[in-house]
Amino acid sequence: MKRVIFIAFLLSLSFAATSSAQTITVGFTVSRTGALNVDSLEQYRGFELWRDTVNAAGGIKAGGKSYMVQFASYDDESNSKRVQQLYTRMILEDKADFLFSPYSSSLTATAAIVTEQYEKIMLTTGAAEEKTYKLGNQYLFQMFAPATQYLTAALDALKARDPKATVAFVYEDASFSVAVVTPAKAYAQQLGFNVVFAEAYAPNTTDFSAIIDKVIASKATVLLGGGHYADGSTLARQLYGHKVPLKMVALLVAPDSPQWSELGDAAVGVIVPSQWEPQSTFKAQYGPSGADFGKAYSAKYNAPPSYESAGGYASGLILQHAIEQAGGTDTAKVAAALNSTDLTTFYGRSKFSTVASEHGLQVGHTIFLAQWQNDKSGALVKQVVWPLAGKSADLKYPIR
Amino acid sequence: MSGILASMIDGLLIGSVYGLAAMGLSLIWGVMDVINLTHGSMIALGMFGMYLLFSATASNAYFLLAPLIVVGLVLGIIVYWLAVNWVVDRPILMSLLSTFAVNMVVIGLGTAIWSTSPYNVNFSVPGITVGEYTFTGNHIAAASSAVVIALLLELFLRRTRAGKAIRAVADNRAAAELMGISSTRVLMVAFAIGIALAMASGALVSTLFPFTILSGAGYQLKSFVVTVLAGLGKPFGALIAGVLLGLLEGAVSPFIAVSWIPLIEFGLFVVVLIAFPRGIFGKATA
Amino acid sequence: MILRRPLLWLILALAALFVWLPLRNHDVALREDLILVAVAIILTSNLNLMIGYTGYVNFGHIVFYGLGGYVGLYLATVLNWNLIVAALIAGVTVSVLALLFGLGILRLRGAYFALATIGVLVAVQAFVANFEPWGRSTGMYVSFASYAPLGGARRALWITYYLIIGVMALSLVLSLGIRRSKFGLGLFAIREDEDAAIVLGVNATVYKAIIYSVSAFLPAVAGALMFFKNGMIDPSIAFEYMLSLEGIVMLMLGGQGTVAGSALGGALYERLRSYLLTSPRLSEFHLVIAGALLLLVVRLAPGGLIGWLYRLVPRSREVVE
Amino acid sequence: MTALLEVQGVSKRFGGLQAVGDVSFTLQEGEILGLIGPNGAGKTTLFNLVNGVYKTDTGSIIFSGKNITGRSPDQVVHLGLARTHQIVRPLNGMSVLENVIVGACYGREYQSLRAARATALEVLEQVGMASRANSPAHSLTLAFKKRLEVARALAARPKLLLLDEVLAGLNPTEIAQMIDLIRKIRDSGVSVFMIEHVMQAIMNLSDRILVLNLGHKIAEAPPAEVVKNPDVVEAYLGFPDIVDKLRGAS
Repeated sequence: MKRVIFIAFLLSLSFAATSSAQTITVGFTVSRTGALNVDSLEQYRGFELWRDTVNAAGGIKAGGKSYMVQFASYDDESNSKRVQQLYTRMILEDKADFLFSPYSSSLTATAAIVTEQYEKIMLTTGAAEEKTYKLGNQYLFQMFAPATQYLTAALDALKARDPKATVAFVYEDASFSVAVVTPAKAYAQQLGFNVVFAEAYAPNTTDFSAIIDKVIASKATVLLGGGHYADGSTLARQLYGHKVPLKMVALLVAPDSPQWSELGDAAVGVIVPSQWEPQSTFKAQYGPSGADFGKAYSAKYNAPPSYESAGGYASGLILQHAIEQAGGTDTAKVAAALNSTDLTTFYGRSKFSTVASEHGLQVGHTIFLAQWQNDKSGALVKQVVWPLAGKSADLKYPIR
Repeated sequence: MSGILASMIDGLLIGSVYGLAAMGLSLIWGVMDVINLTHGSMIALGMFGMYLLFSATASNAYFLLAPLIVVGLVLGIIVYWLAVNWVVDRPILMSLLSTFAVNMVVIGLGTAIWSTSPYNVNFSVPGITVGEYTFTGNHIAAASSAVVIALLLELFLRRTRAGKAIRAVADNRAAAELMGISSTRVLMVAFAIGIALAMASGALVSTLFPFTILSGAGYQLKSFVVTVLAGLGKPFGALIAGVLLGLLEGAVSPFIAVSWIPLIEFGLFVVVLIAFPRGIFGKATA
Repeated sequence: MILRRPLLWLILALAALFVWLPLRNHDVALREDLILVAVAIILTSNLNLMIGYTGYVNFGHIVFYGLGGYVGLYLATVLNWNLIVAALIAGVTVSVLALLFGLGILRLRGAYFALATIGVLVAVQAFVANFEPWGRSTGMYVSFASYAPLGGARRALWITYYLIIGVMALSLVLSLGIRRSKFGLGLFAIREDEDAAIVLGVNATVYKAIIYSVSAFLPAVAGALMFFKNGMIDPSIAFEYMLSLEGIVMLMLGGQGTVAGSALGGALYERLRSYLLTSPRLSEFHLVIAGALLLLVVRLAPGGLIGWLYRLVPRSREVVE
Repeated sequence: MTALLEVQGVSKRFGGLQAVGDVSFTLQEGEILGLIGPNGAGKTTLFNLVNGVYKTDTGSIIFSGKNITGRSPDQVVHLGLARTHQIVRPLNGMSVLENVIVGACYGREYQSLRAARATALEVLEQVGMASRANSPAHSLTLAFKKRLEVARALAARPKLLLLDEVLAGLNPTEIAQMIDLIRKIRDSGVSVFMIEHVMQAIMNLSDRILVLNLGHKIAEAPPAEVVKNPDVVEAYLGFPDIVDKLRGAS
């Protein structure tokens, strides 16, 4: 409730400040409740920080005008049932000029049907699954590196350290993680790994003991998989509690969150494929540097940013850049600007595919691997371990 | 140690917690013929109750069960007067709806307070390792606590005056009233115990798995299965049925994907309902 | 004619209003609101056939909607069938399945039946979540190409809207028709006292199975249309236990057993939920408000809004029934 | 006269209790057959066996030339065998008229709703309840609820009517009215098989009487012979006042 009042307060402030300038409205839903709420809120903070930064600087300047940014956003309850109603509402009643996607691939797919119909640009973040971009959409632009890349990086890193490892895939049975694991399984076999166990678990699973018993029985030494925050953190805790003898654990999404350190010893050594890490040192052609973003974010939210937050902020930057290039908010012009975008920000390179069969798919961005390690003082920190060129620490293998 | 044995021991441990959760549902259902749909939200409150108490006191989580049971009894009495007393003996739909309404309110308030993010009770008891398998101390402690609470309840029902009154009312309310037992008071006490059991089981679950305010729903469904397997109004039977259900899960899970288990469980549930409407441990005659 | 059948004309007028309102200003936001209202009315009025007419509390009614969605989406987007044909086949398939399930679980009465319906819901959901052709937990996505035969996505959504309104009108007419038929009379007799009804000659086994199956048909058709419009389906949104329970809440709110009550309850509850969800101050409390409202209705006006209206204005009963 | 109902060696056991054991009898067309016996003799169980509420363990039941053994109550009604309940079971949420319409709709003629309405009004007139047609069934007095039971059964246009203690709980005036009604029913061509504890009434009404004790038939004879039957007298020994009544009635 407090948060809502705070947002209303911010909104009224931005109204007050912008009465002379024009405004653009960006619409999106946030999963304030439900299973996706941790990940979705981090993404939302990225959006919010971008808006406040832009407005503090006097808005987006394009074609000789300034546009202050305001948001129209609702709770989607982590459920696609109302997503279409809410996106339609934002487009028609709140007159949103541009849209950001909800969090997660499946909610995004539902929203995309509405946004395409109204020919509204939607930058998708937190939606790595590729199927949605292969349905013939014209106005959808993906900020995340696609799902296929997530675990291939981990397998490459493993190949370099232990080509004889036996691999188990344990993953959430949801659009995103299935889209990640299916190509990864094939890739693992291609690299010559022995995949000894693979099982998908239902979303919302909290008791992993049966699966863990099977992992132990399979004699796997490496576990890859996971899904989102809730299930991933639980899986890691229980792997630790059952003392499963694993040399490497790479889980999707969850370990990227700053909350991961709350797991204590169970957090140590877990690897996460990441869209962005605070240690990454991209030379930003546009917008803040990574360090500045991290500082501003920590100052505002009292927590380090996750890659969802960075993705959220970067969505704003890319949109802002495209509006500036287009010299206004005309959808066709901004879409054209996005099509020709090839820009490096603190978040890395962003470039969208313009091939008709996969229009909007992210082709510029790449995946990092980050690992939770104890630093010299014993504190838990997340280190970039892959690609080797950008590493901030060596991969710890085996974990213990 | 073989995988299936380890898996069955895990099943046995978690099964006793299912059993404890189902005992509350079974007691209420058996005594007053009310299917308590607040059950899930009370389990969730047990989880958050444990979370709050543990955060505040940082003492041994399993010792905190006692104050939580007291809270559960009080809460049970409140809910009884709010939503249950006036639906006893009314059509089944009335009691379903009135308890469901309370469930919605509790979930709604819980969502407003805690959102639906997962919470953890960071308390751990050292486990026991046999070969490559480790049974976590929390599972062992939770299962033992469940069995102890179940035994205490059984003693209460068999040995104390109040317990005997509850059994008499469950057996035949009209006859019990003729014998001078105040059925309203007995129903209230039984309901309060049912809620306290739900909260206790939620508190135990919170030491094993992360939870959200919505987590109770899954355990409520499991409680239905267990209650029906055991037969109504047989709280101790519910504990045994819970353990059996856990063992079944443990025994089949090495052979099939875990995601099939709900199908087996609820398929079994429907078949048992149709074939033995009085429960497997119930009397054979209709 | 109007005087003789006021409710039938009321239903047709309602459907006409639903068609006209969004069309007037081509108001798509209103259409999106109304389509959810229409779905709520479809679910509630068909649920009423079981709860209100026959006295059997079905906690898993949503299983029909979800299964219909799956069958319909599979036919329309994987096999590329015409949407209307796919939706109708979905309805028939789910009705046949319901008949088979019904013959089993309808041997149970009261609370046992209610529990069995929950069991069926969870078991079906678990099955679908493991069913490879339907995409397991991930579900199925509608390719944009599937909207092409209907003239593109934009037109397709309008077409599904009108179809849903048609299904809504059919649901209400069906409820009304059954209410005034001999079949309906038999159901009411079962609701009041099943054993007495059997002794009076009502074949309860067959009647219950038929109504269970009939109450599955239109929700399944609506499910096929709605998930086609939605663009994707997965087990957690198709078989949402909460939505199933909300159906019962809507029915109680309006007044079980009456056609007007089921429509009123569905419409009001859905509007209330939408309002609370999009109102920044109240969105976090929508469940609390809905729950408190339900408790009040059950406690103070067990006949629902319609029952309350009948008590206030007894004459209204003759008009509405 | 031809036999309308032939019951051959029918038995029913509940757990350890032999509720009905090897009972055989015949009911002639146009007859009023009384069924008496001490409490727990198995009278209502016998009714439940005849109309199919319970499945028989052994024996056969032939009604109107058809073997109806094992048929369900609703099928039996369609053949023309209707009954009332000892403990009244009105369909409480419905009006009196609707209750009777149900009887007509699902009775022997399986009437349409429109025809059933006409039948129901006619039957309500016949049982003297026309003025209460639109009252809710739950608002009736016991006497009217009993008549409603009879009306519903009559609306089925049965060939045979099973009446289970329709006089119990009624005052003398009401009993007289009901007896009158039962006679009229028989005169209209419907055979009657009735359980009754009001001895005076059953002795007067019945053409023949069947006596059950502990689930077994101990007599089947006209009223005058039944009261002289030593087995019957012995069965009622525990109830001397009833023996007196039996004697008095003859």
